Amino acid sequence: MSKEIVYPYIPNSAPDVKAAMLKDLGVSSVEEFYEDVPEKLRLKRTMDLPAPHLSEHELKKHVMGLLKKNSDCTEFSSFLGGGCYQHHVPAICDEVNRRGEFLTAYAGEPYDDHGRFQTLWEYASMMGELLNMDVVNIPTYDWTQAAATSCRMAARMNGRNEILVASTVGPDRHSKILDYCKPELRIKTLDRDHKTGQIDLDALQQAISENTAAIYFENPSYLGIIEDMGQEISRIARDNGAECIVGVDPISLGVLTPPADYGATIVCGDVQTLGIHMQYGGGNGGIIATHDDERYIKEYPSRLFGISTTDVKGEYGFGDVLYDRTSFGAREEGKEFVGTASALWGLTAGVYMALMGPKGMQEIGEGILQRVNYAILKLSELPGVKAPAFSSSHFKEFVVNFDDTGRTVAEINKALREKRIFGGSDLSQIFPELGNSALFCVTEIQNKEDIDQLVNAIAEIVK
Amino acid sequence: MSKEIVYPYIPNSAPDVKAAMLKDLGVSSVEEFYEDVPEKLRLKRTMDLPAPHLSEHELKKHVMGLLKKNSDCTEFSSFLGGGCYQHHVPAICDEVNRRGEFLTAYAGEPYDDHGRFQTLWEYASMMGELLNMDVVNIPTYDWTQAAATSCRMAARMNGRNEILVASTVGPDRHSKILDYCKPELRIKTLDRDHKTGQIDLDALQQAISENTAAIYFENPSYLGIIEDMGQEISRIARDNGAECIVGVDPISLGVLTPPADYGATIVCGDVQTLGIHMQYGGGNGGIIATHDDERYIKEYPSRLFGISTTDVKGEYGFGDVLYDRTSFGAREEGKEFVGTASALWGLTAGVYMALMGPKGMQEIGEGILQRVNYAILKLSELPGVKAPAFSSSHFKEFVVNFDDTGRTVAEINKALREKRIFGGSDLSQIFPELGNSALFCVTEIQNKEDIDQLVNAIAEIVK
Amino acid sequence: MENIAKHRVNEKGEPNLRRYHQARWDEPIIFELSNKDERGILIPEASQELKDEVGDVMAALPKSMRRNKPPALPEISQPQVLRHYVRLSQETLGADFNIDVGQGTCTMKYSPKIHEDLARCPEFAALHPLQDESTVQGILAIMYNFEQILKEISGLDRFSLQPGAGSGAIYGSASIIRKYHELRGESATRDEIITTSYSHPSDPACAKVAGFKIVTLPPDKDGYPDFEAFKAAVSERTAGLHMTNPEDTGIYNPDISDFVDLAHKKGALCFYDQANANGILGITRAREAGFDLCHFNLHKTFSTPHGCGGPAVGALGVTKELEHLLPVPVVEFDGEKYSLNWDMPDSIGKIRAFYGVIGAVVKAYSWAMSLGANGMKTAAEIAVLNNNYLMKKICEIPGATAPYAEGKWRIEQVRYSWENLTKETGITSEQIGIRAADFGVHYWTSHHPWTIPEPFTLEPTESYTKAELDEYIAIIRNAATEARNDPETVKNAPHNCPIHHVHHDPLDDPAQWAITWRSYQKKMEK
Amino acid sequence: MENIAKHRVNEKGEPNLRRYHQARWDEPIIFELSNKDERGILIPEASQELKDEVGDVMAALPKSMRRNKPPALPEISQPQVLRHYVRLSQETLGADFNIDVGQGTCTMKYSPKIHEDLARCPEFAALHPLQDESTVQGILAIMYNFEQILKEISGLDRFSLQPGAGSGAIYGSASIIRKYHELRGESATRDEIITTSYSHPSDPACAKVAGFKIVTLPPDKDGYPDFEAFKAAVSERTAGLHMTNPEDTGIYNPDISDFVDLAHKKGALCFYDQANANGILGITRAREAGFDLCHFNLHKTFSTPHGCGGPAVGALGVTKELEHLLPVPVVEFDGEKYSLNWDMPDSIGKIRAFYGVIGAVVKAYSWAMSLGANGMKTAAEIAVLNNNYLMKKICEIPGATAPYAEGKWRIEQVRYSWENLTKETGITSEQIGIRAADFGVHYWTSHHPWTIPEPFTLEPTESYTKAELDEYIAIIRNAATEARNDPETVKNAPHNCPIHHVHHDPLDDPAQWAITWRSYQKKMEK
Ligand SMILES: Cc1ncc(COP(=O)(O)O)c(C=O)c1O
Ligand SMILES: Cc1ncc(COP(=O)(O)O)c(C=O)c1O
Repeated sequence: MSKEIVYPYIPNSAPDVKAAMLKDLGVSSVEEFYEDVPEKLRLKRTMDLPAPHLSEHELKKHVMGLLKKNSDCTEFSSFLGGGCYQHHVPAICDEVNRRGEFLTAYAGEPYDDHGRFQTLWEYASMMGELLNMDVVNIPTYDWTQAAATSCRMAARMNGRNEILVASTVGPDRHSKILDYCKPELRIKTLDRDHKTGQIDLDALQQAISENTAAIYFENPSYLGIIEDMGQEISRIARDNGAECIVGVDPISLGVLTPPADYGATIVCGDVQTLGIHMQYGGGNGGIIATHDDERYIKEYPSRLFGISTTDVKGEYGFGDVLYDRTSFGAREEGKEFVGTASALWGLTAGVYMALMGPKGMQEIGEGILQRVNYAILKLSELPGVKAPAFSSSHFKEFVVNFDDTGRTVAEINKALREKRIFGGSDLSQIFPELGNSALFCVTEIQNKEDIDQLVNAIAEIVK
Repeated sequence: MSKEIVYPYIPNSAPDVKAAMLKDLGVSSVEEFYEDVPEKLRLKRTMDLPAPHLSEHELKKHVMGLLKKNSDCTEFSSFLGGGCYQHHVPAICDEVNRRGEFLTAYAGEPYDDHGRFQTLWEYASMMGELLNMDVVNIPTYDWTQAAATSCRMAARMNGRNEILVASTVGPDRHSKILDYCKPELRIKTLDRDHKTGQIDLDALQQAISENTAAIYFENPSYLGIIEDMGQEISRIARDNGAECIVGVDPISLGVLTPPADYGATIVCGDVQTLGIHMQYGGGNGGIIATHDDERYIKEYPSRLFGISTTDVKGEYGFGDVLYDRTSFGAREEGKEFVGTASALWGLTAGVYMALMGPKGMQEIGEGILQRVNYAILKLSELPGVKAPAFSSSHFKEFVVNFDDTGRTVAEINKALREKRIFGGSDLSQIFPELGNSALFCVTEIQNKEDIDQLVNAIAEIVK
Repeated sequence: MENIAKHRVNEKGEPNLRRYHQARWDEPIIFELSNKDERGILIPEASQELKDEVGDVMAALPKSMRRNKPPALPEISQPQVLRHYVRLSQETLGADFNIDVGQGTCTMKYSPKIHEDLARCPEFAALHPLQDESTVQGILAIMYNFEQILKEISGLDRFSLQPGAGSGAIYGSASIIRKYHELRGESATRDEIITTSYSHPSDPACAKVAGFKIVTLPPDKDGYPDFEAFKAAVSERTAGLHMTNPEDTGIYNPDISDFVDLAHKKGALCFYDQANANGILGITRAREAGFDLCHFNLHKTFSTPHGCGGPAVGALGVTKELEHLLPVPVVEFDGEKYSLNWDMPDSIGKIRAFYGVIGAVVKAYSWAMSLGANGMKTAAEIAVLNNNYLMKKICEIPGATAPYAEGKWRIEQVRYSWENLTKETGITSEQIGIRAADFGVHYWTSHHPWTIPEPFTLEPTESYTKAELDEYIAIIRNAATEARNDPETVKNAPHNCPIHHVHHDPLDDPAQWAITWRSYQKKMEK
Repeated sequence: MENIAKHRVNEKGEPNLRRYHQARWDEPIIFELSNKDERGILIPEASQELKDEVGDVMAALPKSMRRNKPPALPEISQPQVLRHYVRLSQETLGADFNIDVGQGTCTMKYSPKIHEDLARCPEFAALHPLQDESTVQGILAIMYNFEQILKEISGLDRFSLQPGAGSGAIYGSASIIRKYHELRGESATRDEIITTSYSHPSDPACAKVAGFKIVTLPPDKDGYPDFEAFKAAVSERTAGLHMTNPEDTGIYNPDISDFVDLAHKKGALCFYDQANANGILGITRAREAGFDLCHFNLHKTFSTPHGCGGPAVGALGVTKELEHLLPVPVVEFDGEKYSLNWDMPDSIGKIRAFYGVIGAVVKAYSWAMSLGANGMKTAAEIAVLNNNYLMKKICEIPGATAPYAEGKWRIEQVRYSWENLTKETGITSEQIGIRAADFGVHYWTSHHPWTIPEPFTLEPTESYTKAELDEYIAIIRNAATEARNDPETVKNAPHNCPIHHVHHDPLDDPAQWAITWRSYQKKMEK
């Protein structure tokens, strides 16, 4: 590699043009441009980095070689959920989100990036239909961010300093809320009913006070439980002047009541289930939604796009609503902060919703309910296996307790892996009170054979 | 499936719109549109076809399930060539050829499809540089078609009726030429020199006559041999009033002399090596090239695009050159026939050549020569293995004879497969005179380790 | 704020035309982007050790074969190569983008993206055709299964997927017909193939290449191939009959089997050009009409994308009697293993390299498997519904007609005529078409020669909504209206395309034509 | 035929402007495409047997939780969904398409397509984050290896790849700073973070979210953060210093380590916002300047595409001293196996779900591995060369200046000013930018507040050719010339974009704003 390399991604590393440009600037070497960097701050050696794979072929071989060391969920039959879900991703979702126009756009104007504005506005519009709410943000990072921001939005609105959080909130969300709300808000965990796994309404009544900025719960919860007392919970919140924040998996909303209908005032959630690959947990985008009420809208940190007219009759234009409320507009005087977020996944979720339509959403919801009920039914027939651990209705996920099998979840999952199955995720660390339990997830991509295979494999392992 | 299905690809299968359209036409059922189809010609039952996989997920599962039964050349180390080659395909080649604009365009006008005309014209232009020729067609199906058409072009030009074909021409090409030229031309095979594998010039001198429309040979030949007497061969052809047709693998032309430079008057070949995946042999596109001489140009059956001006100064426009010579223009009075061909692969080869540039083509050629020589060297050290079987220089491919190992190629290849290697293709059926031989192929994607692994594996097998 | 949507339709409830402009990038020729020493991609170098072992391989080449001047390809960095091509892509109007009903006979239906994913995965794309059969059981299964589907759709007995497109299949049929008669010792006397004036140009052209004389039947007054003319033409010299039904007019010929029967009586074989079978899937088949051979374009009826003009497959089917003549190899299944059968001594040989464009087979198979028998029939029926809807509306435009067979329904396409409009305004069909491009759609006239004056050919397929058909109609109606009220706008079209009116003279003038950049440079120097 | 290429440049040898028009599709809102009962995709049905076993699951749902009205999503067939989105894509100006030097501070460099292929293969895309570590050794290795690369580039000791973008990392740094002081019992007294007026808005904003008071240093007369002001501001109340270097002006602050040293002296931690480190790779590092924390935006320096605004990664690095505070989990390697370490009791907890946007890590790792140490340094150097070339040429345009530090070279970007042009012509920077869009490029002014009057910010990166830079300059020069000679053309821009001047009032008016279609429908009804 002694000969000078002209890098394919660096056109002006070609010697002649580089020399010509230097000459044009009256400079003898690029070194001169760095004259302001003091000697003591210089790195006086070549960075100590692995030798590069200069050719595309070798690079691909190297990276694919590493990736092939993974076993993925197309090779294994997976029952993992817990905040990241394997649903079918329609080919068109990928077709659209890999188009260079979208993939490599960023922060253009409503003119040159009209398509970006329209697709993201349409995303928000379709999400609004799923949620039955009029205002939806351009997605923030993920549900953890959306939940934490929802709490702070509530507190900003009512000036209170306490959030009541259901005990069945996802652990990542819980952790994020704790950190993110810390300077201003106390987080209290609400007890749950031991049998149903749902929020204990008495405990809620006792915990709520005039300090309560908001109640936050998820429906279906992290444990797959459908909370059916939403109406009551939101009434209690309302009666006490608190906001009712509900986190939701939008793929459930073809069959489940949207939180707004049972009184949620702020809704958060994640778009990953809507046409986005799991990507080792990198496919998230955080939904925040409210009604069209200025008090709420003013508190969003995210960008909100609005529709408008143009100088030409019949032409749609778009732009930012209340841009000045953002940190882009007002630095630290803005609401929290905004920056690069998860636009591409929002756009993709839009494509997904447009493909699915009302019927698709209903059918996928119903199909998941059927499969989950079937999985529960079959697992519950196994000796020593308690499925589900809670008596409520479930959507997509459910807890299975293995206490009476004499096997730990870790052991069972290891044995399942030998059969090319990823069993449910181990809850024993994050919900120790559930004992030796695992969270199983079933989606529309599992058919009867897949579930039977799981059940038979577990039967064999625990027998 | 008793409920009526609305197919995602068939919008007007939605019942209301279908009914409205039927009503608009005053028709009660689609059946009526078929009133001209006589009863006796009707299929009076439902077609007996497999139950469909209506959902995209199930379809994907079904087809991927079948495809996963294959073992492909990313899993196995492959030394197969013989007309289809595993080269590195730059990511951009796929990026461009899967863009919906190109992928789903067809036969638009030079206005709405300006980009298609320009890219294909640019393809021809770059191929012209590789070949050192001024006229290149919009690719026909593949090299077999290009070779057969080249023969008929020659015969139309000089009105003669015999083609002399080298004995080392690819078997598919040979078969195609036989069938395609049959009504008008006799095909005679030229002897080769037993030691070098190259055309025997004496035999050629003897075979050629005033009936000879053309000589056709390939360089490098199907057996990887570099014919180095091109100048003499073309002189003999010229002296006898015959055309000199040479088939060429364009990826060799960074280092090898283009046929035009040693007197070829018609050049044919295949674009597959230039950025197109193997696809089980489906990635071909047939090159035909000549000098800018009206006598030749009039004989092309393919479309030829030309550059032109437009009503706006400085604007490039494109269109068909001598359209009326084609069957589109003149039915059976046109030259052979034209239709859907291999445009997408031509376009892709254009992207490839643009990426490679002169240096890329030189380096890939040199790198292949190095690897081939190395593979020959190492294999030749194995007892009983004769590599190469011919004494000429080789590009990318070479014949290995295993007569003295006591093993058949089939046996050796079977043993190699167990080590996840695809050995050279068995020549014993198509070139029985070569005995128990195989055609090995080495490209830029093999490194020393891959070749060593092959050599060691064979060493073990034949020992 | 005003309601924007209310501007979508005019007072008559017709859609307002789109304010369309195609991307215009005014992109240079790729050679103009070249800068010395730039690289688009780097090549994997052989290791030093390997290089040391082999020495100077360039010097070792025979001198005559050492290229002495590097090819004058452009030198361009990767981002710029990409940018050039993606810009040019936006200047190309793929079917994904437009209401592509204007390329009649081409069956521009939707090509599902999932199929593209399937055909591009390494499990297929990285297969070498000479791999041992044991390692390609999956792809052989797909080829075999798809053949079974085509057999049921056509009623014929065996298919080759090898031909590289419809024309390749037509050529193959002619070659099989030739071989058939040859094996019967009749090749010397049977040297004619009869076809019709509305058949695709490849029907006569390919038959001619195979060595046959061509007899072309004119249309009768209703647009059908003239049966009387056929009776007069058919004889012991007739080797084959190449017919399409419906032809480009979209009119179904109810007497098709009479042609076939008579041809058979004279000892000829009958080939059914079913390049486009989109209107009759599950309705009527080659078998019932008595044909000996037929072909399907997978890039039409079976939805594989057209790729700017290929790659493609013309699947060629034959009856049992002709099976032994098909190109080699064919796929066999013994109930356990799939294999390639090369042992066919009577075969015409190869039509194309290896086994054909199998990527298109993967897509076509996926299409068939996503619809099944009912879905395919629905596709046909809706294609026909759409076509008749379009015909009604187009014929309501003053100046447009659908010649022949008045009052009859058409199958999947119609060849229309602007004869009246041209007489009235002087505006031609081609001009109307170029004006249509200003609104983002394609438009095709007809192959040559034009039997119908000022023709245009529309084929809506099943893939478009009623609203899209209405929009297309509005575009055509607008152009016809302009032909009367504002002919200059039509004559000076296109206005909203990447480029303007192209000068045609340089393309047919040997002194000016330039088929490559190098040629252009030379001619500009002069 | 005339030589077409000769029209490429004008008499002065400057490139003629492109005859550009962006695709304009005038596309309806997706709800307008809805037709009753159309389907975009079908859902895999559970088998009958399964359904029979479970019965009516809908009826079994708690009544309150059974959705009683289906969501009013549009009903659209698949080809139409695709067509809508691909059309809208053409109305979006991605970096693949344009000379994207006008989005200064965003580092719009080339995102190699090979990386996209790698991150989209199932071997990565189909990984679930809760898979057992033994089944994800490959991706953990990439995360670990990439962390090692970042450590060497920055000189810091440990990185988290979890933050969802630069702002997430800045927030994370503030949270770590908070926790650091908390563990030392100083959280009550250390409640200020100092930053500079040219830092990114997220620097103060995120620190504020973490509970800090913000102190913003003004620029001194040369545009550097004012060291005297810093001396006055820094105290025992100072928890942290958030600085960028170079700031958006592109001027390298040679006294950076003086700021750091003084902050350290007062017990504060120093965070280096290296969102964009593109000009200094291999030249100077956070370590040598003494920083305790820093972050890199993988969607800038490391080439991962911007995706219309994410997903992204802000890789957050710290010194050994702060390692224990990083978000959980971090990746460990014991020489044999890679694992996730959750056992970090002092951790600030989660910043984002799971481990971050690992797809971006795959791409960034690939970028680093395709260049190596020399290549990355070359990228930096050429980015800086391009920037200074651009600066020279832009400053030659009458009316344009590069305020501050005259005569000094800049690093990777420059904030320019049209103050003079605006005074002379009344045309503003924003108007110039919209006019630039008429030639197919982006243009960005600055974050708010505008410290430099009528600002614009250009950052050419290493990805563009000299010819492209010249074209961009010509576009800007043209707009400035028009501002003088033909101001109406500038004021009425855009002319060649998908839409025309957008009315801004409805966007800030509660009675009119409509953030969703349903809201718009309701407001239109009124
Ligand atoms: C009826 C008919 N036959 C044959 C063909 C030729 O098919 P291809 O273009 O695939 O060669 C076509 C295609 O236009 C056609 O419509
Ligand atoms: C210096 C600097 N810091 C922080 C950020 C914020 O990064 P992000 O948009 O990824 O949140 C940016 C991005 O514009 C930046 O340029």
